[in-house]
Amino acid sequence: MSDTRTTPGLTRDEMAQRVALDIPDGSYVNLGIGIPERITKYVPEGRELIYHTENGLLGMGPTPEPGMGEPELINAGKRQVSAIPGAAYFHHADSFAMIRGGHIDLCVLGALQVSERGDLANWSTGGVDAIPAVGGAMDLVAGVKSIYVITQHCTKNGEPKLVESCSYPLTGPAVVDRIYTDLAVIDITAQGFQLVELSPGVSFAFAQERTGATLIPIPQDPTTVKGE
Amino acid sequence: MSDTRTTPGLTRDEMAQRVALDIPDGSYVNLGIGIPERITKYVPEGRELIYHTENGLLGMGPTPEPGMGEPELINAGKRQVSAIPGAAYFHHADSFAMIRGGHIDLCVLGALQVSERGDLANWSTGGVDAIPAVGGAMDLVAGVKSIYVITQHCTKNGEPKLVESCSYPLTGPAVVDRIYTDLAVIDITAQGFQLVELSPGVSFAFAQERTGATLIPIPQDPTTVKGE
Amino acid sequence: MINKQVPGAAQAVADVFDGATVMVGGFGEAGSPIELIHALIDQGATDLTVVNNNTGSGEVGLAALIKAGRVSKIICSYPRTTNSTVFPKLYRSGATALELVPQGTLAERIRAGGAGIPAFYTPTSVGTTLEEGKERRTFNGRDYVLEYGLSADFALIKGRVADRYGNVIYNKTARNFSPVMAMAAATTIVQAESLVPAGELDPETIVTPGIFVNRVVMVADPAHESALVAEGVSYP
Amino acid sequence: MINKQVPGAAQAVADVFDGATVMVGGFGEAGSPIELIHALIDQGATDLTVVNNNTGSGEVGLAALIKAGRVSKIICSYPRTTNSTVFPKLYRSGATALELVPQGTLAERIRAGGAGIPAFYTPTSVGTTLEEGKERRTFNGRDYVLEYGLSADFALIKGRVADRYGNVIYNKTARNFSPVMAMAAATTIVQAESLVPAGELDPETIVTPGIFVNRVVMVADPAHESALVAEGVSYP
Repeated sequence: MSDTRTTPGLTRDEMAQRVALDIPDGSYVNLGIGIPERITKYVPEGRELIYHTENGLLGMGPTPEPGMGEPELINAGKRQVSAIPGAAYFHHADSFAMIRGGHIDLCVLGALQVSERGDLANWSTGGVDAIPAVGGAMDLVAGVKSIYVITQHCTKNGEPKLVESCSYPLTGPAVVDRIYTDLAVIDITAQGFQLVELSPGVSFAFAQERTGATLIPIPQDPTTVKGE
Repeated sequence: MSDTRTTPGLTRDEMAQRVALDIPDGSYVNLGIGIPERITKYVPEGRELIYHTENGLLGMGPTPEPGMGEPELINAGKRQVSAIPGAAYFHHADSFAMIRGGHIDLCVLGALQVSERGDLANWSTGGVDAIPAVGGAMDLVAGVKSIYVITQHCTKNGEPKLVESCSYPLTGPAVVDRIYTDLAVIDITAQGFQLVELSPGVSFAFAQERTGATLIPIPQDPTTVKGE
Repeated sequence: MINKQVPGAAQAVADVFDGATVMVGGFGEAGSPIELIHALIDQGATDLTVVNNNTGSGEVGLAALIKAGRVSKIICSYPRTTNSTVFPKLYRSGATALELVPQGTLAERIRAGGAGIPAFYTPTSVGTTLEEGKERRTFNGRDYVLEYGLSADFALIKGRVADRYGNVIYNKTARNFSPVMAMAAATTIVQAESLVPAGELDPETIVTPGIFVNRVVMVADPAHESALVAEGVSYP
Repeated sequence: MINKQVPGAAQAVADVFDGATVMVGGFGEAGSPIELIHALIDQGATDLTVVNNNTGSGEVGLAALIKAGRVSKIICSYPRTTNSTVFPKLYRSGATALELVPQGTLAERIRAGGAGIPAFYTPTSVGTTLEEGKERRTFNGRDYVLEYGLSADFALIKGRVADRYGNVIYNKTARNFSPVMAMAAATTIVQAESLVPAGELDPETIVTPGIFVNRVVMVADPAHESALVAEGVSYP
């Protein structure tokens, strides 16, 4: 992906930083490939998160210096990583027992589309000639306690990714809890897309225009805002 | 149990020794509590058997010298044991994956009754006031490749334990492959109790009299005898 | 910083509530978290459903919890053991209910509970009285019964070494049910003989990763049930 | 005496037959038993059903086996990887069939196959196109689908250290699917970087107990897929 962004709004790194603010100390976190991986750089001082990678490591550490990595110490994206002191290795069935069994607190994933009821589409564009490839995405959304999506508000062509109903094949129905985009932070509620926060310089109208379903404005009384 | 035995016939140790002759080199074996445990003493020279105990040890070794045991190294009968070089410890779900998954070659168990179709009753006399206790017996008979029973041919009161149909609650239906008693070795076949061998000094009539179902005589042509 | 260590067994079990389901590690005395169980007796929670392979022995540990009248139901495979005298009386009087589960089914149900598997099929118990009330289904010509995952509010576990993240290794056959129970409980409490700095346990050899553990308490020299029984100890 | 060591990779895979189902350990290149796969290419067995998380990369290892036309079906979660160029062509031509299984369901199906569990329920894939053709059932108000255990005729596994009993330990995230595949195959073949005398591996730390392993072959300095791909190697 190029670093094109909808102006105004957050950069990808700012989006990752915004998500990092909301993750409580001590959380067990699984980060999807791409923008979610940037979150590790922005965890606030004093918080310790434990990163799970579904290929069998709890306590994933930073990317090693060039040339210092090992081909048998990789993450789910098949990139070389490291392990922190206190890490543990385990096999795939145990790893997905952690996921399916509800032991991971939070998973942050990218998205093709999110519907106002929290349906997520992020594994396939449904193209006839495409090679279908699902990986662990369906397991993660079915098993992890909270699912956050981090995504550009619109596609490169300006199409909304937040929609009434997903046109792409679902990864899971009604699984997303919260969406972080370049333009806003949005909760999935029984009423639909509940706006929690607008990025600096973004107006409600601007965000609504770029959303494929109704955005519910931030309530006037700030104490009723659902958030961390 | 006292060491009363039906005369003529094998002693308990001779029965265990007879079973030991039939266990191929390299077998993974689970031995029930009681007489089956004596089998380890009689494994012929040059054969190596690996003993599994369902509480999480493969490569169980001999009973330690008095005072040398450890309270946290025990077998399924909760007696202190040892571990051979090359042993492995694992948890209960993995241990019963070995059993249920058909990875154990042979289990030798005691019996209250065995029916001519191979039903085994060895966990409960069905008494109204008895505390029911099944342990791993039902898992073993359902999962292990071959089930051998080692038992006195009759109860202390002279009642046959090999019967047309078990009156006690079953451990499993049609699970027994072979029975070793003080009087005989008997295979379970589609036709019923197929006599394989009579103990020294035991006549067919003597064994049949003490069996609660038809004993099929040893075929005249020894090449048709099913056995190891 | 993550630090799951709590100062003592009393604090570790302080929030066990009346009516809770409590998994207790151990097979016979091996792996029995006696000090945590005694702390639970002191704490007073009652009407507990206990999951353990057995029912304890003598009048210490699990048997003492049962004797104290705190256990309304026990889920186990083998409630009859040498020196197991407490449970039979309460069972016959109807004070303690029993759900008898074959040992391998018990282990697998607990693993399923921890792994997000609501139900599975197993051949164990088909054609026996323990099949009663269960659904039977045929796969590839063989019969199986449907069994359900088993979860708990708390698990009390005995480990050998732990660290602040809750990583645990065990001692020999004291491992038994503990790793799957740690997975299946909402709150898993571990007593360990020693606590080491994070990173001291080899990540290749950790049996229970810290994600399954909520609290760790050091009990440097845990009692052995058989020794207490031999001494005639009765707790409290 | 039990000794599962065989002298070379060729002998280790000699009896893999046409039409066999072969589980191949590894997640990407980590844990991929390249030398065993190359021996299988040399051996010639064809019409194989392969179970692996991916479809290999470049033209070595699993990708080379696929390219050689030996794989009629692949069961995997993610057939699309950087440098995975062989499979797409064969898939689009219809020469190689694909059964796409979510990764956690794949791991659990393999474990079930090894543990004697014919089927289980999982929430994964409910409400998606991958649910099609599966039974749905509700437990405690939530929907699950029925999935079946997966077994194989052979498993090809890469370990770090093994002994004559077939006990195996692994290297970091190269462990991945291998321990459950070792359980699920009728014949499990392990290549290990070193073979040690029985008893040298700590019994507390063995990941795959020998009961799950049939043959062990030493491959002291195994190739790394990414290095071969970078060098442009094409096997054979």
